[in-house]
Amino acid sequence: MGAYILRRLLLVIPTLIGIMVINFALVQFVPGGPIEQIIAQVQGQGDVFEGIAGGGDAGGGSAAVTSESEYAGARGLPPEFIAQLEKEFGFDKPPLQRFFNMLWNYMRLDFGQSYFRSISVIDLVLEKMPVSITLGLWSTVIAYAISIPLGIRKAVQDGGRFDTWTSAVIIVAYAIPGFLFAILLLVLFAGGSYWQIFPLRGLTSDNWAELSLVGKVVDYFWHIALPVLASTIAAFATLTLLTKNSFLDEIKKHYVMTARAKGLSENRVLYGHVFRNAMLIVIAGFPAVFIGVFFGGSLIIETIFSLDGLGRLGFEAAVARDYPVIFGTLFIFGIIGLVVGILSDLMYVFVDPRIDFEKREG
Amino acid sequence: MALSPLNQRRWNNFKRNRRAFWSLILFAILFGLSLCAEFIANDKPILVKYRGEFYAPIVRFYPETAFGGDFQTEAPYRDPEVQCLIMSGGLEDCWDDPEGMVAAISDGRFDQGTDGFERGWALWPPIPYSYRTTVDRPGAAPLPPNDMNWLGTDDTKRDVLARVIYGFRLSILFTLIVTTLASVVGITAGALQGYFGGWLDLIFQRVIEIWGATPSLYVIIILFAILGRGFWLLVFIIVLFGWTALVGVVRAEFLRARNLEYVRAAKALGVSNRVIMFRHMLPNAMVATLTMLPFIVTGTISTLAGLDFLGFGLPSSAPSLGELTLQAKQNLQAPWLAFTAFTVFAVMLSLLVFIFEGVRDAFDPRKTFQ
Amino acid sequence: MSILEVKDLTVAFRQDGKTNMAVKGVSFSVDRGETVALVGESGSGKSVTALSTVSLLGDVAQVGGSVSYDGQEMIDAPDRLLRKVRGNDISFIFQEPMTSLNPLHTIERQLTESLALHQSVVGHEARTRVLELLQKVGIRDAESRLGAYPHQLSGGQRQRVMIAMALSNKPDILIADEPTTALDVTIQAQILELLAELKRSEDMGLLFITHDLSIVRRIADRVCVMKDGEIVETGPTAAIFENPQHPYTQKLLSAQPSGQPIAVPAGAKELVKTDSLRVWFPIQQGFFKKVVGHVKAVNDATISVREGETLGIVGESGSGKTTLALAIMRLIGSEGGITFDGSDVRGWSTKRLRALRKEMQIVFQDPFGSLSPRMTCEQIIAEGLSVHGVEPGRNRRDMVAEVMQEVGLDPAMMHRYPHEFSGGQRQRIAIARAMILRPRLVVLDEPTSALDMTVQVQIVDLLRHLQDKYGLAYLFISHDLNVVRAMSHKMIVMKQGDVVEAGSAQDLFDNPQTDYARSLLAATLEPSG
Amino acid sequence: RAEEKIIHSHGISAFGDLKYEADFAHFDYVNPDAPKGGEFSTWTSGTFDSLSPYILKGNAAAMSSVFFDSLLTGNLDEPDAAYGLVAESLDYPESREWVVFHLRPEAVFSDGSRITAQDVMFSFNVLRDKGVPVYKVLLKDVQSVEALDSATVKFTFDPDGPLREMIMTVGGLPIFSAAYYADRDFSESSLEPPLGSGPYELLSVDPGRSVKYKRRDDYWAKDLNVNVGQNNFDVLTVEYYADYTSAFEAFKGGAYSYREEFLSLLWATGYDFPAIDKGWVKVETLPDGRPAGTQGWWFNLRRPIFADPKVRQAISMAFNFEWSNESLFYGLYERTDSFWENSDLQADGLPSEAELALLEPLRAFVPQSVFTEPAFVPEVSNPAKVADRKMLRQAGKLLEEAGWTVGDDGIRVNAKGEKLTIEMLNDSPSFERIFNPYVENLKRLGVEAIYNRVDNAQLQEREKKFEFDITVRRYSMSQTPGIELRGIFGSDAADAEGSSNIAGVKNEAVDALITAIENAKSREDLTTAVKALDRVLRAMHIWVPQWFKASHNIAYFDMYDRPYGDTPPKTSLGEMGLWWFNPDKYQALKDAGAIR
Ligand SMILES: Nc1ncnc2c1ncn2[C@@H]1O[C@H](COP(=O)(O)OP(=O)(O)OP(=O)(O)O)[C@@H](O)[C@H]1O
Ligand SMILES: Nc1ncnc2c1ncn2[C@@H]1O[C@H](COP(=O)(O)OP(=O)(O)OP(=O)(O)O)[C@@H](O)[C@H]1O
Ligand SMILES: [Mg+2]
Ligand SMILES: [Mg+2]
Repeated sequence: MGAYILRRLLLVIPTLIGIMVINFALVQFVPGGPIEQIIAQVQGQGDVFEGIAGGGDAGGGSAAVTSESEYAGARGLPPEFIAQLEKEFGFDKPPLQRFFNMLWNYMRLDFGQSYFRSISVIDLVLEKMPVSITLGLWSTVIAYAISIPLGIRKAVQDGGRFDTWTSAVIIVAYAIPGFLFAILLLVLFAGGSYWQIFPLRGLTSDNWAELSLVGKVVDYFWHIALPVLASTIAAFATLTLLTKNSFLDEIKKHYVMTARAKGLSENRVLYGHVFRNAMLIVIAGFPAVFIGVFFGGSLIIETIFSLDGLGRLGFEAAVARDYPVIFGTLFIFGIIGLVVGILSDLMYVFVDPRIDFEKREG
Repeated sequence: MALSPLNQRRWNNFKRNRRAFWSLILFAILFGLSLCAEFIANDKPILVKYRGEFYAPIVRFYPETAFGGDFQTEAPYRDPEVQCLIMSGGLEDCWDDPEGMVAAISDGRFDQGTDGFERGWALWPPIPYSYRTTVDRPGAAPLPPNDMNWLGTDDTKRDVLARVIYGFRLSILFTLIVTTLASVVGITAGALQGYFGGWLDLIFQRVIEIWGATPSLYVIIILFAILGRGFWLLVFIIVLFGWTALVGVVRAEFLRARNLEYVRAAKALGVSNRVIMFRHMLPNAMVATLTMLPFIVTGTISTLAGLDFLGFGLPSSAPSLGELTLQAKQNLQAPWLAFTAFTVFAVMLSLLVFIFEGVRDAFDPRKTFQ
Repeated sequence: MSILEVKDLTVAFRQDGKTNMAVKGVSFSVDRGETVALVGESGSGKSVTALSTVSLLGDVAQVGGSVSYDGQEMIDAPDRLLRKVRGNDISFIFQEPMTSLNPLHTIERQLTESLALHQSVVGHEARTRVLELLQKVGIRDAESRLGAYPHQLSGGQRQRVMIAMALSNKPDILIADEPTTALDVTIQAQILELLAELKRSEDMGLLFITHDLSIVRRIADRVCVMKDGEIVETGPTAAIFENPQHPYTQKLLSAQPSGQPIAVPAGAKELVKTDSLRVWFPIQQGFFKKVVGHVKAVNDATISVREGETLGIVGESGSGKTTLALAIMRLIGSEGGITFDGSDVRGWSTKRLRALRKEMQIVFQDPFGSLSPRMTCEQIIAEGLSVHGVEPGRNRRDMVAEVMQEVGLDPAMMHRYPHEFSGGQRQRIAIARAMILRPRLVVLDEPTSALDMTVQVQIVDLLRHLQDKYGLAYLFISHDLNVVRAMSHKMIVMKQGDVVEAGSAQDLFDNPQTDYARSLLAATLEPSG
Repeated sequence: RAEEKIIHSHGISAFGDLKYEADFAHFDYVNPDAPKGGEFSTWTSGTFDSLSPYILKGNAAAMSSVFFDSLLTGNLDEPDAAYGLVAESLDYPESREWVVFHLRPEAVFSDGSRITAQDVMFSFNVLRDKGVPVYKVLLKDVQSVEALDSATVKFTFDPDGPLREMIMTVGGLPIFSAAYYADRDFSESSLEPPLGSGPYELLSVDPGRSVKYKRRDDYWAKDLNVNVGQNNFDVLTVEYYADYTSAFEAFKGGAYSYREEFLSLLWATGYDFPAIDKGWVKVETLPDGRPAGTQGWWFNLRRPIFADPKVRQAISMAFNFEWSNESLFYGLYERTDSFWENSDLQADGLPSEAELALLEPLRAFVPQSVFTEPAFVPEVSNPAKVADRKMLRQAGKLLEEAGWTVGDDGIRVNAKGEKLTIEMLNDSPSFERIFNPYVENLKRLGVEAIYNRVDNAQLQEREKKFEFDITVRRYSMSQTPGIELRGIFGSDAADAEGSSNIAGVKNEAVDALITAIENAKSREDLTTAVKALDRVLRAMHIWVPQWFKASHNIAYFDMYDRPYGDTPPKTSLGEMGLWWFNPDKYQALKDAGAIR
């Protein structure tokens, strides 16, 4: 096992390099780059979120601000400036050299700065984390806390009334498109037309700093209620049914009978004995879910509730071709992802000691 | 073809799960109907009789001139002018007051003896719009449901019902193809890795990790830029990035199952690795896969919708359910859009979940029905 | 009044709309301090009856009639009552120890769990109690075995863990379903002694299900004989043995695998040979699985079998018999030489071996575990045929039906899944699966442990007949010395991984050299204990 | 050239004439007695992470330019005039090759330090070198800047540059404090409020959510004539919402008080919420007098299929604006005819004498219809049906004349057998519903039209390399057009990758007219030249004009007053500067529970 872990750890390096190579190569072929983005900005176009935020009206009619500079944009940027930008962004060097520079910097944990903001990539990610953690953590917690017991109960009462109606509920919930649901919640419970119960945006109130501890907690949950609800609604179905079906598979095995014969309560049988046998995949998936909690982003929910999280960051970076952010996050999340992959595999062994990863002849 | 007794038993088990059975039937009907979408919702008649001859516009191209019109491009059958031409056998008078003439001919008020008149007719599909037909109704789109558009129109004045019928077909076809390919590849890869372990597993897993970190959005952009947008390209890309979804799950199940006694027994019997993997282990490791499949199916539809949302999906004229959902979001004042989108999704998902539940039950040896 | 009273018990299973009555109105009772033996044909409903007593069958079965424990009705009893009774008042030893333990819990955890549950004994105290129990059931080196998972134990060891578990709460009634099938005679005697002791000290009632009539005779107060879901005869042990009334009972009592193996033809080829075969399992510790030592399951085994010859392998439980068998089959890694039919198969690739598999077959000690749960009996038995394409032109289903008949199974059950059979029936499926291929070497690991005497006789006859006809070679592992004797030409005796004695079966039985062998073989010689 | 006349003035305009005398008390459109106080809040989309709008990095918060003053400031009455703010007066020669600004001695930064010529110089340099790229373009023609003394600064311009506007350009630059930036990097974005001299200071900032500015009572220029009656609100607030719907909901709930609606859909369907019914929120449509902007589908004239103007005209006719307006825009838009729509630069009717004088020498290069027909206006289609038979028939004829005949499969081919295939590029999701019916119409015409939505970066790239058939573009047109027209319509730009001349207009007449515009000596000359150009361009059918909206659709909580009724100044509503807070109305709203 030790050898296996060592092997896995060593393989992280080529894997990471592989990820970077592929992405770097890919980016060379993507049409448009950050410079085009800047040219577009100068010409008064190119809002990356236009499509997402809604509200873009083809009619446009009169632009909100028309300034002298906007007319000037039509004259085009001087080529020397573009050359200078290229230099600044490092595009004057051949790709291979850029690639190795980047790797070298990353190895020294220098992830550089966004092209479009004076902030290091690390700080940028940290800045967006609270939102992502909030959405990720609570929706995961809720999803697990509800789905697993529910799935187990459904397995026990397979085919019964309870099973049927809960299936209906979770499937319908799953079928509601998340962003529609989010908008609906927003209009109904935060908007000005119906019940104005929840706040429209943000994680906390403006006066958060002045609140008492309890006040802070209440304020926080008050703010996240709708977005978390919206991002959780669809999450029950898969997990619940997975739990249910896995349990169905195990629940009639002999060892369950043994456990019952011991006089264990039904819950002890289900959670103490069956759970571990049935839920290999779910349990072993925990580490991955865990990073999902930290680094997951949900572009649309974030947008609707005006939350600034990793979902928007990732999208913005991808569309605006903000390569330092793209590669920096790729590298950071890549490493974490790979390590978590190892953890997840070790989890398998932890859950089921019979598992090993050695080669098997047929 | 006769079923083996085991499959018979499975089929019986499946049938006895009423919910699954009826879901399957309903799904088959819906899908079957949507396959003939052209004959259910179309802006061309199924059959036209014009001057004694029959025309089948759905399957063949006829220029308007074929019906006495003046355009050499495809006849716009929904135009009153063209309808009038067809009914009257190509009378010139049609250009003046087509609507009036059509009404007159239908009522029989029209003078049959008019020179050159020859009564023709057109047999229309129940919904006389295709997914891209713009409806001629006054007002600003989206228009609410009425007797012309049972589910209203979308924000481009296209009939929602027609779009849903075509959209259902497109989504289901797309997702069935994608899911089938992706799960075959994914299950095979997961099975191989889990079963053999060792370096095969080690290297392949890394390849998947690398692959998983590749931004599909960029690949889509690049391929679209080179090859142009299209259904099959999208299928290809989604499969390319989707197959890894099942690998982890199947691999885990195989890592476990390969240590079980019955696998050893199969080996002792001299059964080949392939058979062990797919006949002995897979059925026992399929729980997760079977559970996930309906969600992968709908997930693919959502992926498609999401791509449409970002503008990297099918061309916007294509009848996509995803686009409908987006419109619903953008047009909260038009609840029929949201309602339709939601209903279609809910029905589709429920049917799939129930069907797969039935399949799971059918394969569960311990499941018995009273 | 009896402490356990079973009246008109019926159990029905439904399949494909047909009802299949497994138990048809069984009545009996067990008193405190009394031992009732339930014997009968394999598949007659013994296990099902036992399981219904505390509603363990689940909802697959429809249970009718009445079972009362200490005056309380058990059938359709509320969960709480059942929970209190189960494990505490009524304990179980299941027939198939191999699959009855939770594969993901260490044996310590499984043992301490019931202690904690019913006696609230936890921590160090629980551990001591567990160790004590394990020692009582004869597990050597119990301390180091606490952290083992079930799959790391031998069949007999698992069975003893089951026994220890059942005894841990000093139950009022112990229902033991074939508790000693995987145990060698010495341990078996030790266990029986333990049971008797408990019976005495705790006034425990014992419902004992077994095929081993010598045990019945030794410990039972009363005997119930079951056939086809009904009790056909019941009475005090002595009376039944002396004067059986029912024809089936008579048949059962007279049946006894006997006779001699058919002599090996002269000049028979040597089929399989091992040379200092060695299998050591690493003992791993901690999360990183550091190897801290080895279980020397097979230390240095040199054996050889000729065509038409049977090699009996005996030895105490955990002595490495199964491991040796698996190693010869090349199903686990080993060191040392293995020669099959003159060629050294040690370095063979799996692909090359696969072709050889038709020639060598194995019947696993744990039949249930070795049957794919989602394949039907027919598929399982026929599988080898499709792999090796045996006897083309013959209808596969007919062949399956034929071999099922040969091992005493009703071909009508062909379409059932493995879990729908009784323990003995599953064992016969495993035998059928091996025999249908007409291999040249068959390794039989406790092939008769779950079979009643009449079937045992049938199987032994079948094996001998096939050996005679096709010149099969057998490696025959068993604790049942009667069967071993009836089958074997040669024998080896194993102890803690070593072959301590080898020779012709006759010699060994008549004149064992080591003390170990002597004590091991002694028990059989007296037909009743 | 020493004898050249030097002009000394309190302000400047493109053509020299100024509406306001040197000692004017205030601009005409303000209420000089407007009370100060209250809060004005509105919203904007997205987020922000910086307070510096002048650099490339960061998303600057809305209105973060209020921190700064400039030498000159514009007004809403004259499109191209500027009056001294920090500069008390300025001197320039008639040729406008240089300018000297005299700084007011009382002009100080908010920390009390004086605004000096060095600061102006610093600001110029730093903007050109480190500012947003557009300053590089704007300031390209400044040859030098020098501080003559601490209160006098001189700019010298390239004689070949756009001298008419240069003085106003440099006069409009924000003035930073050189001392303040001595130890700060100008080009890095931050949320630290910069040191400025403007009317407002930062009150609070909540990154990504809202920014509030507070009126400075000690603003040095608060009583200056250019500022009288302006900057009336104590607090200006901009709330940020990432999503349009949520922003609208927030307004309904009273989270901010003023909103201009840009979405026709919402304007037509959304403004019926409780606060309106109760009379708390006022909903108004006010005229917008700015040039509408030049928005349309542009043909890529470099493509051979578009060589024939008949083809272009035919494709243009297939667009049914009237139907689109009724069906998609709630009838809220008007058709664009001209490149200078909604301004007096728009040509109409037959060319005037003056225009003819300009056009006559160019007769060889322009379509003859310029002389014979009124300025081209797109035909009006039938609003009831998306495909207007009559129109399509005409368009078809044009195509036939151009040699594109319909093949057996209904698609037009030319003599060489090539299909008439055009790809229409777009990156905006909101345009899809407009494209699709248009594409269907084109198909009925026998044109194989393909609508292709690409992502923004790809669109930029393809437009940059001119790899498209038809694309959507909107240009903002100045009220005093000048050199930028070379970029949009000039021959030189037609082949320069990345230029704004995406259509690829390459016409000597156009070039000549642009030169005439640049050299116009008076507004009259300018108008004539622009009209002539408009006429020529329209006759060339280089685009399919789209639509515009000449009005402001606004809604606000009824607690503000303004100095005008229903006719706001042409160029702006001035809601943040000219309007003022009415405490009585506010109280009434508050009492009614409209505002929390
Ligand atoms: N996978 C394993 N890991 C560690 N130890 C094992 C493993 N398998 C078997 N052993 C140990 O090897 C020894 C020999 O086991 P084996 O199963 O061969 O015994 P056996 O002779 O067949 O006993 P029985 O008669 O009880 O079946 C036992 O002590 C057992 O605990
Ligand atoms: N789940 C089930 N479904 C259908 N039939 C079953 C099921 N379990 C047991 N049976 C059948 O019930 C009958 C009685 O089984 P039981 O296990 O009680 O036999 P047994 O007397 O214990 O036999 P053995 O000695 O072989 O263990 C058998 O014929 C068996 O095939
Ligand atoms: Mg049994
Ligand atoms: Mg064994």
